[in-house]
Amino acid sequence: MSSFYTATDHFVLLPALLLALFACATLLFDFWVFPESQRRKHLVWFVLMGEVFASVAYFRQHMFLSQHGGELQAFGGSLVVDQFALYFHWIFVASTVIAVIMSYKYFEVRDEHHGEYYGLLLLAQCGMYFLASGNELVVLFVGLETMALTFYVLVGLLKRDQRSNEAALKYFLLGALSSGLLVYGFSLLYGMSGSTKLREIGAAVASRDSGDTVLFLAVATILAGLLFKIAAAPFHMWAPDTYEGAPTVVTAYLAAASKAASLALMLRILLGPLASSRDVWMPILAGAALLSMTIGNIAAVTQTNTKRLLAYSSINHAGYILLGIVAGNQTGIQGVLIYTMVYVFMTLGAFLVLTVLCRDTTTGEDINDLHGLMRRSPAHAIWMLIFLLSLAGIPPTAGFIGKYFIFLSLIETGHYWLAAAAAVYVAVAIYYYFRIVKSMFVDKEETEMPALSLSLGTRVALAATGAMTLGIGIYPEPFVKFAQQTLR
Amino acid sequence: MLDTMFFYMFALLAVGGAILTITMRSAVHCAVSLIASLAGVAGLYLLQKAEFLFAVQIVLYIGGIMVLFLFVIMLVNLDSAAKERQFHRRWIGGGVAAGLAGASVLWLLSKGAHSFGSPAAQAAPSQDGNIEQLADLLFREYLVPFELASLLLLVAIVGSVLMAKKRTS
Amino acid sequence: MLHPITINHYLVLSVMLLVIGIIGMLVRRNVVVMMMSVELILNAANVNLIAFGKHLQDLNGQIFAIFVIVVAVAEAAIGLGILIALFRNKETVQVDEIDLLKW
Amino acid sequence: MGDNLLSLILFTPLIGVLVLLFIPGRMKDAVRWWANISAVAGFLVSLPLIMNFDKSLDGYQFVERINWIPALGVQYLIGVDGISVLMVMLTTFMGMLAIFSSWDSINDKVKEYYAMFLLQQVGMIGVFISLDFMLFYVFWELVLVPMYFIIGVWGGPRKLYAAIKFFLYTLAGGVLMLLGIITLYLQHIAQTGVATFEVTQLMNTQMPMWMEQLVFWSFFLGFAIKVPMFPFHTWLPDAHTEAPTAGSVILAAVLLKMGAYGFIRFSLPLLPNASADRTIVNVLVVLSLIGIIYGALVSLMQQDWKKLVAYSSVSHLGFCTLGIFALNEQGIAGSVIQQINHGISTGMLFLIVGVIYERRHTREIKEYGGLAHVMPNYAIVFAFAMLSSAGLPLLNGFIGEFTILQAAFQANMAWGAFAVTGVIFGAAYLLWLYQRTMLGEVTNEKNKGLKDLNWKEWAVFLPLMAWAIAIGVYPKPYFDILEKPVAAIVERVNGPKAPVNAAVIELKKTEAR
Repeated sequence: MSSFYTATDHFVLLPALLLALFACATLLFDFWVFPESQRRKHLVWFVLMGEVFASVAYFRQHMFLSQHGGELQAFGGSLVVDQFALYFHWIFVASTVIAVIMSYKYFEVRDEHHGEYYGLLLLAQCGMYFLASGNELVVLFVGLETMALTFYVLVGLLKRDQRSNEAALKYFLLGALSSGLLVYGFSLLYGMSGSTKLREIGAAVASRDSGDTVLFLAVATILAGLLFKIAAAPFHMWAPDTYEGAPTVVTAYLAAASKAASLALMLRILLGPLASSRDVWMPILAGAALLSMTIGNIAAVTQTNTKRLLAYSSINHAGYILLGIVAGNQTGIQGVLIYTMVYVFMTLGAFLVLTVLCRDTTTGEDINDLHGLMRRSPAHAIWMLIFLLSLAGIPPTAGFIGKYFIFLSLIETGHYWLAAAAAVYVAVAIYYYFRIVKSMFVDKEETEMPALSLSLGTRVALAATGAMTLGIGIYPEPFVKFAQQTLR
Repeated sequence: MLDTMFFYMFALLAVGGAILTITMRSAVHCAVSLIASLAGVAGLYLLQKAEFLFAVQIVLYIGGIMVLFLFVIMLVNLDSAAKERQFHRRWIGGGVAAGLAGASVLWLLSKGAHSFGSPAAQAAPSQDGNIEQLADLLFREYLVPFELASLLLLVAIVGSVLMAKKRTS
Repeated sequence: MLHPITINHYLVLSVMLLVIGIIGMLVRRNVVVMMMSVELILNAANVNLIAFGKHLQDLNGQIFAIFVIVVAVAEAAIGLGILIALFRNKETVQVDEIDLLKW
Repeated sequence: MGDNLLSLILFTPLIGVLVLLFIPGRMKDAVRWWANISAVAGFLVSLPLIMNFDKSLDGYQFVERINWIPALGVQYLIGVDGISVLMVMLTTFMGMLAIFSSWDSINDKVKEYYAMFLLQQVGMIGVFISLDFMLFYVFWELVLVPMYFIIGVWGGPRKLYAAIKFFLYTLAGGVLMLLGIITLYLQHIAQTGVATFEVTQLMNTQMPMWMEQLVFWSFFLGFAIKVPMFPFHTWLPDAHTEAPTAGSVILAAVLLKMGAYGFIRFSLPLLPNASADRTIVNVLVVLSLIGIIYGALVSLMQQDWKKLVAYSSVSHLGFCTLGIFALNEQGIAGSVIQQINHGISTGMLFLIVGVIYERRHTREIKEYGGLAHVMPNYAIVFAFAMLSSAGLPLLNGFIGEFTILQAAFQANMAWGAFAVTGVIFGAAYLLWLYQRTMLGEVTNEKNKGLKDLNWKEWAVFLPLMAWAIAIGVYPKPYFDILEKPVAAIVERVNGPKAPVNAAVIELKKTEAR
């Protein structure tokens, strides 16, 4: 091993290498080995195999960390593996696996199946790896762009559907703007410290007083970029359009994994180099959180497209997650982590049910398409109910545990009014979630629809997301412990 | 003194080109203005002894990206677009908001700029070794992002092909 | 008469580019021009990076700038690809005519 | 079995649901049979509870404790005292009757209906036996979803509006209550370093008065919306009117009691200083009195039979909260007994409306008249229910109302005086209702051929009537069983109090573990 690629470096980088390797191989396989469309399902297995390999690598890191504690730095501190990073890596693995499983059938039905899709999914996850593990501005930025570019393409994957084209374009334009703002903020951070390593930046930032204007500008532009990525108000405009236009499986993956990855980035930066300027960003985040909950809830009430409705609800969830960061103590960050995990599973689950509805005759996106689902397919209706209850935060589902921690941290830090507002919005949210419930359980379908048949993959994905949503809710102990361990 | 003059020259080119970019009617003209602006920025790099960046800016940005833009402009035939209204109906609001934001940002920076103290007492990089040092840094310290950039470009290639190719079946 | 050029000059220049870029994003209807505005914003960041690098006698800024340019290339490629895909379906590049979704 | 009796009671309906899921939905009779068997089993397993309950003991009995989520300090901690025993019995008994009463009236989505009903039983029993506040909260919210469906799917014409209104109101109250719970929990950690939601431990928490009041109001929102107390009652008439008969019965008989129970079990013992605070007591009593009189007056003006009964609930529950905030032993004991009475009487009244609604599909009072000639048995049952609800001596309603009035007079003459007017109005609207529907000549042709009660309906009414008489004639066992827990609560509220820290207790930065 040469001096600039040590065994530690290899150990840390291995999961990303594997993901990239399998991504390239998937692309090649699509091109050389399985060019015929009916063989495409082998690609799914190939991706899953890649995930298994990556998981083994993650698991070894996990074991190493739990034995030795602390963190592993590689490449002179550019990459770091700690419990925090691993926590998010596991989330990425889980959501990618579920997304892959649910994708095959969906794209077949939409008759827009591209083998490149699977390679791109892995590449996106690769970008996410660097978002969670990167400890250096350039790595973070390029990682973020790798993920974002992949998503621009994935959103536009239904090339014959104008809505998909539009969604991709809008996402791209606003995403590029936000990346520009983010990198502008990064450049100021670099200017303040002369380094791109987060640790050194942290020292430089800490030496400035909190009224420093350049610091403020840096914080503002970086926050603008980050809030954009997690679809928090006032930078949420892209979310409803993009969620609606994108293929539903991509919407699910975008809503779940991309948001989790962006949150990892956000936490890394806010709790790392910018931790000392908390007074600067905390009020901004509190305002953004309130605005997100308000806009998300109010706009969701009138939506007739389920995907749009869930998009606004995800804006609302971004608000709750931000509140955890606003509280900012141990409990709050723990709450953010748990909320993120919970959010990933329930969101994937809810979109999964929507993809199942997608058939030749209907896209399953209009809220009326859910009519009579209870009669057509009780299992789906009940799973969807559980996901919606969880999204609303009703015990004993996982969503409650997430919200509980947010409330706990807010009260612990004395933000009573924020807590009260967040609590009232729980009740508002139930109103539009239960519009979906009403559509499924009460309304009758206009024309008799056949019962839904299920592929094995969908069954597995549904069972997995459902089990997690219920499991975290009923017995949260191991998950809470996991999150606590992450922060130690 | 010469440096100062050159700075103002290039800065004028950069800002003027930028303003023209967002105001010109025809997309081709916009692209040409953007090239001018980028060239101005490239000149600024040269002024600051960032020769490699200067080269990259010219070759990659002006040579690569802008050609891509021009290519697409030709491909999608924007002639009709040039005849239409160029600005949003809400452009005044947007412009004013952005202008205000810019003014406040300028003010912020002018207040805070003093905080960048004197340059660190560090050995100035030898003039001729700039690119060597850069390469050294790039392949040692920035090995990870360098490799990651290859993935980024892979995504770009696959993605743009996927997006732009015609459906065959 | 002319002051020596300091870091502040560069910062002001970069802010001007940034604001022009943002204005371009907000007010233009033509998607291609909006993409060009993004390039302006990225250049603003680059001007910053180079100026800081020079000021601090540090090469990291230049490296960062190189990566920003690489990202700009990739972004442009993807964005134009998406634009072509859209143009195939709908013969317009005016952003407010792209209105199937509510925006 | 003795050690896990409460768990058995709690989970019997759940087992019923799980088995029910495997019965094909089109075998409606099998579903009905199984649901009824589960409900009867649920009642039977609860019988040993009351038989083995030792009323001479202080504290909680049949306690079970399992560490559920140690990371949060949440335990699966259940147990009963005299108050909860009565509520559990009421729940299992009324649940059984309500489920039986839906045998003929529900023909659509039968399986889902019974599943929801049994699930709701689990939630309600859980609420009454939880000794861990978070566990309590989980059950509290768990009740909402089945009730939403019962109203929203099987309800009347405006069912969806009523269902979502019910859900929104109670959920909003519930979540705000959660904030209060968390505040209390954090204070407890700050003072003792122990993270727990165990109610008896939380009692040791001392808070500055302002904070205690804040927590009290947050609890108040949760409980008062559920009861419902006066300004928060607007969801109740809608929900009651639109719900199917059995849903109304359960809603009136058990669900509303969760709010009053919450006041007795949590607000008073956990926040004794705030609960005894003059302003707070006055506000609550005034709201109760307004509820009593307003509910009665509005009942007088109703054209809709079921709505009338619904508003009478507002009035009756006003008595319950009045009793609680008289803050003496008679008041609280009377309140608990009145809750049971209200469950029996109002449950019967809703069933009576249900009987006629099934035959005629209208609830307009003016559609009826002279039914006593057509359906004599029905008229007798109705008369019985009406008298029980109006508080005729020797029937159950009398005991509760009388005790509460006594307590109110004891606490403050004016309160008692106002409450008495409520009793009078109560008698008025019920008698007038009876006169308009049962007495006189049969005015409407459609009513001529109505069938009298069938055996299934008798089977529902008879146990209720028996229980009503039993309470009315011999209420002593109820007072006996309530004596110890009520005394403890009153002692806690009125007794010598531990000094309250005047200084603000800083919330320590704590970790939930």
